[in-house]
Amino acid sequence: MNKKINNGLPRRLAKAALFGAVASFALVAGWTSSANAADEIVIGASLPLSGPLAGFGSFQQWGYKRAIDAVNKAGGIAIDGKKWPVRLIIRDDKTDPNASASNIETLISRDNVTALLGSCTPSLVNAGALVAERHKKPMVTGCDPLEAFKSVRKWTYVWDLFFDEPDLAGADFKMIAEYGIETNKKVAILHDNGPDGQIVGGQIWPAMAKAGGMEVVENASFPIDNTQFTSIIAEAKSKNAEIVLVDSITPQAVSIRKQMASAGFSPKILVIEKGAEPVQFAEALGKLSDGILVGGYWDPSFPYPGAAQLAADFEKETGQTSSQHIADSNSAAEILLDAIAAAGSTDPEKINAAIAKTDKTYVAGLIKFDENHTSKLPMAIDQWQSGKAIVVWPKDRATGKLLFPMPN
Amino acid sequence: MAGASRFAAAVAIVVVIAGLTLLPQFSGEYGVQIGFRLLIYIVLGEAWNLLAGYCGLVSLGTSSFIGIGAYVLVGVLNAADVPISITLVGSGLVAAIVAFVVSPALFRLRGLYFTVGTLALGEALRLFMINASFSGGAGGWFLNAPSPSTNALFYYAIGLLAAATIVISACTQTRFSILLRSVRDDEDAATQMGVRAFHVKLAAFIIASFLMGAAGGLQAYKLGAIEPYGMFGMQWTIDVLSLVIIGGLGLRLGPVVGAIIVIALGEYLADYPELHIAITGVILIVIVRFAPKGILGLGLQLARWLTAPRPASGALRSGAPR
Amino acid sequence: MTGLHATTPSGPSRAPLLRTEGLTKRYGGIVAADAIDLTIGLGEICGVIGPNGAGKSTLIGLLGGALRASAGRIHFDGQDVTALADFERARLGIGRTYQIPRPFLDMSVEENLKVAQFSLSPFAAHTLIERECDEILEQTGLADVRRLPANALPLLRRKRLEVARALALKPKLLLLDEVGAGLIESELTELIALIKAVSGPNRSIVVIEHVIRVVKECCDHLVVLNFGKKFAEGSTTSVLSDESVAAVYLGTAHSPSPAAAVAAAPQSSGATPNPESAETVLALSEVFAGYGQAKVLNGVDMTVRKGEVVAILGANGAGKTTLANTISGAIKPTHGRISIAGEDIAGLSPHQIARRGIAHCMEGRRIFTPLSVEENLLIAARSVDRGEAARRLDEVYALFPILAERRASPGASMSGGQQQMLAIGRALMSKPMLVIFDEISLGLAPVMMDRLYEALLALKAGGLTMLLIEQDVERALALADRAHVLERGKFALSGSAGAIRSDARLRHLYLGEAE
Amino acid sequence: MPSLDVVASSLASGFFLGGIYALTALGLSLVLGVMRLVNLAHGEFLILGAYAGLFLLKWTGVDPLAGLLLVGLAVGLLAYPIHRFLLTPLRGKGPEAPMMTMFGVSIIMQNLFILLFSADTRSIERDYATASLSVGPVTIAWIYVIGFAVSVIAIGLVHLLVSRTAFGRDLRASAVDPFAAAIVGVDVQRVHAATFALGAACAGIGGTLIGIAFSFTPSSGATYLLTNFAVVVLGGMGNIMGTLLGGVTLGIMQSLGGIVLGDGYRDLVGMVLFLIVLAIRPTGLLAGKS
Repeated sequence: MNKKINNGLPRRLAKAALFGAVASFALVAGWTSSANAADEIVIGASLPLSGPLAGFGSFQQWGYKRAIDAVNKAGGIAIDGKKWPVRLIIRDDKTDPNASASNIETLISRDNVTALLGSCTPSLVNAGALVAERHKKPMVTGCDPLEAFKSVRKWTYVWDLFFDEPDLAGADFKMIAEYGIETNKKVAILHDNGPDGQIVGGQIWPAMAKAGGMEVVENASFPIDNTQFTSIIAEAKSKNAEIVLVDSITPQAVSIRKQMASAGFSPKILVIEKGAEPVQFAEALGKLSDGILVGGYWDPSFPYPGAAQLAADFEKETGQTSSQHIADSNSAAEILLDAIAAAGSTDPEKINAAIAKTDKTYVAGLIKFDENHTSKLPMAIDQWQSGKAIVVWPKDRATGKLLFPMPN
Repeated sequence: MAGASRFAAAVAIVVVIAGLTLLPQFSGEYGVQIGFRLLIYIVLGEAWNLLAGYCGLVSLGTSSFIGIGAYVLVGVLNAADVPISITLVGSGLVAAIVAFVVSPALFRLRGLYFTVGTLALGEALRLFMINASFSGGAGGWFLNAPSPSTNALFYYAIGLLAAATIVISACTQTRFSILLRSVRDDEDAATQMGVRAFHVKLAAFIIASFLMGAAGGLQAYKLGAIEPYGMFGMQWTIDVLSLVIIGGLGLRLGPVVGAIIVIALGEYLADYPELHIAITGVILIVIVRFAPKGILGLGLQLARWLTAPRPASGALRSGAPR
Repeated sequence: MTGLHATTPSGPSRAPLLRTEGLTKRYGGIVAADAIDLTIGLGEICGVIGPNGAGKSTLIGLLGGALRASAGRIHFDGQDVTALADFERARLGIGRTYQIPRPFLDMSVEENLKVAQFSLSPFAAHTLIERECDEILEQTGLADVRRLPANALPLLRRKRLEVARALALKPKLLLLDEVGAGLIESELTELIALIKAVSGPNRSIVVIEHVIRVVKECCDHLVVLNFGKKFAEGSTTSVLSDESVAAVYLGTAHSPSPAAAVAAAPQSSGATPNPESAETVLALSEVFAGYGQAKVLNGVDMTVRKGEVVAILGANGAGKTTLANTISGAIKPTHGRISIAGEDIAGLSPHQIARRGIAHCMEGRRIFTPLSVEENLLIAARSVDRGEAARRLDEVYALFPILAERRASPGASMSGGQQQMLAIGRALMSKPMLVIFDEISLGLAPVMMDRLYEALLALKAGGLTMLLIEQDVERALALADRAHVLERGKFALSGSAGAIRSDARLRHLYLGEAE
Repeated sequence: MPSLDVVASSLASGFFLGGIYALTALGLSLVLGVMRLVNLAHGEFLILGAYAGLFLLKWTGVDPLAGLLLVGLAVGLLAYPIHRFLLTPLRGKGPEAPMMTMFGVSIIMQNLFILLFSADTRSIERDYATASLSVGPVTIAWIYVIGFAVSVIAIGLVHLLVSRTAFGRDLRASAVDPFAAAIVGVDVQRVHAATFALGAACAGIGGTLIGIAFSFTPSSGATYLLTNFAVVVLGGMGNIMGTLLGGVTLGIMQSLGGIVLGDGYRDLVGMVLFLIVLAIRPTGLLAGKS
């Protein structure tokens, strides 16, 4: 019996190898042939629909879909005098940059997408954007802070509309100065070591604090899966910092706020960038969210066309509270669709050239790309008050009064 | 007889690899991309299969070596103008050196403890890379070198697979395989037979780590941007382990079958984000339950059953008890 | 512990191959080997005997390198090997076997040998390797199964494979750890022939053995260990005839007229009143069972009536333990019917069968080492109230007082014989209708066997129904009312104990042609 | 160098938090020790417990601390069929098959969480979760102290259950020799299923405490799984009181790491400690007596 195994094994291996090769060729051929129906514009996106960033992905998915649905309702995009419907293909990247890259590859090579929309956060956006760049497919994205985006390379086919980290970081100090807020000028900075956290917390905040005549008494960084902040909070408390600036993702933001409270530490000003932005932050914290400041680049109250309607539609359709991410994602998709229409072609070069010429106020604000392929969304500062995000700065856009100092 | 079959197998493998090099001519860009992913996964799967299937070292530290390879490649290419093939060897070498350095501690552990130890190693390395400043922390590194074409990547991957096939065949089709399996079956008894178990395990560990490092390097070369969450992520470890288990643990071609299935599944399911990856979970459970030797094992069993000479009129002939 | 017995200086005039000085192994506070001095000459066959827990296997471990000595030195072939690892010693020419064979189960017999060959000389010519392999397989009688996977071999063949594997190292010193345990007379004859065949002027052999016949026929020189110390040493005949050795180790069973056995025989026939009319406890009809492809039981029919003691005899691999495991539900029969007190037990799992009144005192004792003695006992007294459990405990403690003494100690701390008592006690705790005793004397010193059989005799007198699986024909037949002899999964011979004992076919079937 | 009260507060926090770690790790340890199962879905059971606590509060208004037993019961009841239908059929097939199955379960559970509860970050909002306790220079969170007390009680109860009861006897016997246990009448599969459910229940209770003290998302389980592995290895697999000691050791060492190197290095310190202990005492810090 074993004799048979011993001598038959290589032969069977050979057979199996051949079988495997044939099967894989067949599979590849099958996929490759699954081409698109003609007369259709295909737009692809890879989004984090599962994994830690699934929350962002669902907002973006809604924003992208809404723009495409609107165009299709209007009959599609005119190319060579004929209206072409638009099809959006979304793939899940499981919050994994490797998957984000391979999703974009598949969208380009199998689905023959005309153009692409981005994912969320630098690592996911960049991984996909580099593939788009290599294959010369235009991609418009939001959700990637501009400095982190620019630091990757000089882009040719990828365009980013979002806030700029110095703007975000500077807004807090501007507000403090403008409102004449009195503190002991001691600042503690707690930031994660993701790309944007490093830029905002590691570089810009300390520099701006110094420029504003403040003393940075602590600057601590932590990885994004850290759950314990007791040491750094105790440190900030013992240094008597009255201004605490945090840059972290939502789960950590919630933990940090709770741990500050349980350490008996309550600064006068608490800014939590990034993590304090979604409504789930306030829901998770309840009363503890009161008075927390967070930079925002959008609010339904902003004077942009369709802003209020966008948020209202989202809340009606999904039954959830809206997020500013629906604005940049919706705008990114609209910019791309407008550019295709303007180019009157599915040729990537022509579309790319049309994107470059964008100069229009979308629901997220005025979009005009600079030579770095970025378009800055102006910053505002929101404050959580009784579970609602109130715009408290700049003054001309404020929807409520600043609560100061932060309630205990 | 055995020699002839072995020759046939070698010829078949050469033919398959040669055939693969022609793939870009026939399939479109997409085929080449899938091919690249497939090749990377096959190499990783074969390396892990050498460890777990032949040597009994069930490691959950795969991602460590992939990550190391990735960082070495980007670091080297950013620092100097080195040919990519040499850089890939460097990725593998550094991974192998790390394997060598940690082996005295890891090999003190047996069975489950080894598994848990490798898991800790992977996590510790990831946490270190997230915090370390030289490697850009969580932000990682960008590759400055121009990005390669898909076809070029594919050819590098074929080269890597060819190297892996030669090395792994050298381990599994020779006398060394007997030593490997003796350590897998009963390490104590093997040492009492004079087997230098530590060296045997070390050899397998170093070879596997080299291949994982090189594969990680190639993946980084493709991505152009690396950071610790992606390159040192558990996802690699889990993917590689699943593909070997799905394909057939300890079977020479198990990883090949497993990689095809895992890639195919991943591709199809990514199109149906509503189903998410839950289906992957279900499939994994079903395969583990009903195909303990993987899909390949099931296939071989089926083939044996189909080709087995069955007595035409068994009732007349057989007095054998059932 | 009795002072060192008169030790004749070790006989051999040959140059010593192995010499130990003060070899000691401690586990925490326990001294398993206590300053053992041993000298083994080249070409000598040295026997090591002693009660369980005397440190025999520890000695093998220390010599082979699996265990590190706490103190003392080992010189081998003119070299101090104390600090060398096991594989290094193996490469120098120390080959060992395991008491319970540990072949590489998924590898063929041939490959099992090649592990040693390739590890010694990875680049030796193919033809040379094959020739050596052929020789060893021929010598150990494994040539016909060379391509079978080791897991298909029965116990005797596995023991031969252990020896063959060790021989593949071309050892100068061969350490044989209880290779005779569990073998019947005819198999022992083959084994002795094998040991003699592999010995030679350039090879020394250490035989650790309970089976006195092996030691007697093979060894020139004998060492007796007791409590980790060398108790006696000398030529085989002088040591075996020594009275103090008999007292600590040999016991009475091997004296010319085994008192216990003789006394038991007449009682046994009288103790079962009217067996034909007593109710049936266990019935097997046409039972087939096995492991995967390998059919081990080929149609077993048997009944056991209340109060009866039935012995199952047979060579190794005949299916004795498989029969026991099939009855207790660990193996599902592929065909046939098993019923307990009239109820068909098809489809029941082992714990359900246990609850129907079958207790199984397993081969190899299988006590729960981290549980205390009392917990080991109580676990088998299921769904009874405290009072009843305490009553049963008292009964077991009365039978084995040592268990009462050590009731709070973990099972791991008990010696082999004590563990066997515990296993017997555990089987009794469920107040079973029937107890299966599987090889309870295996691997025990003769004195301990006597002790256990006395206990069984007492149980029999108390009316316990027993199925006795035993390789020791004399003891089994002395106790049993009826006996069956298994051969290739079928009963070749059945009848009353007395009739079986005097049946000429028994000698033929069981002892083989050797006698 | 941070001031003395920072150091003292950190160490005290580490100590008490370590107790919570121990409870969350207990299930992993039991299942590993008794069933030789690497339960890769352990983190998800923990998160399931956190959700159970959250919705208990939301829907019924019952304080999760008062409802801990209920949470444990719910998670245990949900875990039981997983063992019965997914793991029981795999017995005797080596350690990889059940490990992979549990990995599949973890993927499915994570996605079910997203489906049912959305990917939002959640936290169980209680006043005592944010109250601080000051003793001299030491300030620690009340919830750590409460969590520690709950954990010690729970671990103590499990210890009594395993060391004193008939079930515990069956459990220990099944752990060393399942075959022999079955032969003496123990229904090993039921013992395993009960152990599995018990482990999940402990994880669920620990998860509720985590949910009160910190925040959680559907994918938070993995982080805790790794911390728990470190605790298990420090304490020895299947060693109940060892788990408590392992948890406290890890908590204190992480705090030390946090103080000396910064909070970013907390988990790294834990992992490195874990590796060192493995390398020195492969069976765990406290094992080796058996």
